[in-house]
Amino acid sequence: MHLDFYIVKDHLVIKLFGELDHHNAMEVRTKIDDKIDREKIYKVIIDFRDVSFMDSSGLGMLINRYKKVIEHGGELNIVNTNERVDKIFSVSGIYKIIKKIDSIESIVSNF
Amino acid sequence: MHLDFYIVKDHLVIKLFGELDHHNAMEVRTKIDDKIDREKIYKVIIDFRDVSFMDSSGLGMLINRYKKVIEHGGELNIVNTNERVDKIFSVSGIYKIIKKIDSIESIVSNF
Amino acid sequence: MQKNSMRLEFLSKSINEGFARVAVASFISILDPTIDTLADIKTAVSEAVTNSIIHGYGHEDGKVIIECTIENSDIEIKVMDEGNGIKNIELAMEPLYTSRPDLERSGMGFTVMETFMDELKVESEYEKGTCVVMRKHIN
Amino acid sequence: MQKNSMRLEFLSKSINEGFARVAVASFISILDPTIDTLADIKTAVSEAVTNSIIHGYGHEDGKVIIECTIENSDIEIKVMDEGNGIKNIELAMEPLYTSRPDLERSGMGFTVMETFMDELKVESEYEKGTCVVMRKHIN
Ligand SMILES: Nc1ncnc2c1ncn2[C@@H]1O[C@H](COP(=O)(O)OP(=O)(O)O)[C@@H](O)[C@H]1O
Ligand SMILES: Nc1ncnc2c1ncn2[C@@H]1O[C@H](COP(=O)(O)OP(=O)(O)O)[C@@H](O)[C@H]1O
Repeated sequence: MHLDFYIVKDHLVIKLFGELDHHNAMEVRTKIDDKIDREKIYKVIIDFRDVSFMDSSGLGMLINRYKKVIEHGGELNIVNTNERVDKIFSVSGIYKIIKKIDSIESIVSNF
Repeated sequence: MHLDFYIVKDHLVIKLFGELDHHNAMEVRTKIDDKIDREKIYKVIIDFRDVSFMDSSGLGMLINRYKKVIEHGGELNIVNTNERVDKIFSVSGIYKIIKKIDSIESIVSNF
Repeated sequence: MQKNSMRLEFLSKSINEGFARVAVASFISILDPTIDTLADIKTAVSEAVTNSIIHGYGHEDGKVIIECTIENSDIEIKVMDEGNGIKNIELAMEPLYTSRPDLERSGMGFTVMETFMDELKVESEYEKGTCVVMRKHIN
Repeated sequence: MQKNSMRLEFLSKSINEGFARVAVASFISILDPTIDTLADIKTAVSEAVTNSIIHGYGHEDGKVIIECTIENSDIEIKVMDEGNGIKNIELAMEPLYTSRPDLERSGMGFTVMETFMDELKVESEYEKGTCVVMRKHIN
């Protein structure tokens, strides 16, 4: 699975491309953790615009990234989820702990 | 399989949409023959622009339409074949009997 | 649509998860489901297949089997493995329960299958294998 | 790519021809073939599957079986039926030979398989069934 990383203000934005299933989640996990550890940025936004498929493996990946950044006093937000991704997130109740933001700009302009 | 029919000068133009395999060729055969019999136009152009897949069932369908119109003193031309369709036509040697024209306009302006 | 059916067997490699989804989606697309229904079914199949690969076989190589039957507007999908099986099915089906948090599993697989399909039935025998039967009606 | 394999069984209905192509294409796309190679393989599979449906079983219902194995960059695809079988394989493989001109067959199926794949082997026993083995190397 392809990932794009970029930094907006003090946030690390991670854009995912493709199908987020168990096979890909394992790879995504490693890539994200490597990046976070290297950059030492614990405020993270994950952009789902180009995620064309997601199952519960994506949830597991996300919850564990959330735990990781929280341990460092950071935060995890998600953005641009489509209807399909929203459906899984809603079923799981993940929105109780992870915030969906309206846009990347919105969080940045809060500063 | 979806087909569009329209008449340009004294030619019946038939545009095919989708995958021309054995399953669809059976349906296409009936639809074309019905139309030819009803319109009594035996100069036919088949437009392959929107054929996304074709196997040798398409050849069989085409050869038999050729035979049908020839019996009535007509002609069969094909147009807008893509690389894939061309590959099958070339292997089969069908271009020895059925002519590929450059464009629908080209044949019409010959009058 | 008269009755139609297919059976698919493949090795329990995670790379085959995408293939399994596409194969089932292509088979049931004969019924002309909406994009949303198709996506629901793909997701449920993905959950069941992933479970067979991770929980059924783990590091061992095994075979995952999918049987799919269409009759009128009803779809039945069975996902089977001859792997570890489930000791306590009731516990396994509880939302958020997972035996493999170390693999970052969320424990939401069965809940997703239940939510996205009309019917879910899980049969399993410990150390013999698991069979997940899912049904969905297409409008 | 380590070894990977799948086996697909489906009813000999013409509506399944498209499904069979998509399933094989999805499985081998793991090897990341070019669009053209993928199309060659889809076409060859379509020919073999169509033959099993029309010539193998005709109006009877039967099962078509596809086995697909990937090893390194080599693909092997077997298409099998337990139908009528072929009396004279040499004759059957001749370009333009068809036993069913009444069905508007062109007699070019085996020629297409041979042209589009690297290797084609046909095994058949009269009244027992047919097995077509095709191989292709992916660059
Ligand atoms: N095919 C299977 N073979 C063995 N155990 C399984 C199988 N499917 C599910 N399980 C068990 O049921 C539990 C719950 O499954 P599920 O709800 O899909 O969540 P997850 O996959 O995230 O663990 C799994 O953690 C596992 O212990
Ligand atoms: N699976 C099969 N079972 C029985 N006969 C077959 C099978 N495949 C091919 N044949 C025989 O071989 C002939 C040539 O096949 P092919 O080259 O594909 O042309 P076509 O399908 O157009 O007839 C067929 O007409 C048929 O008699």
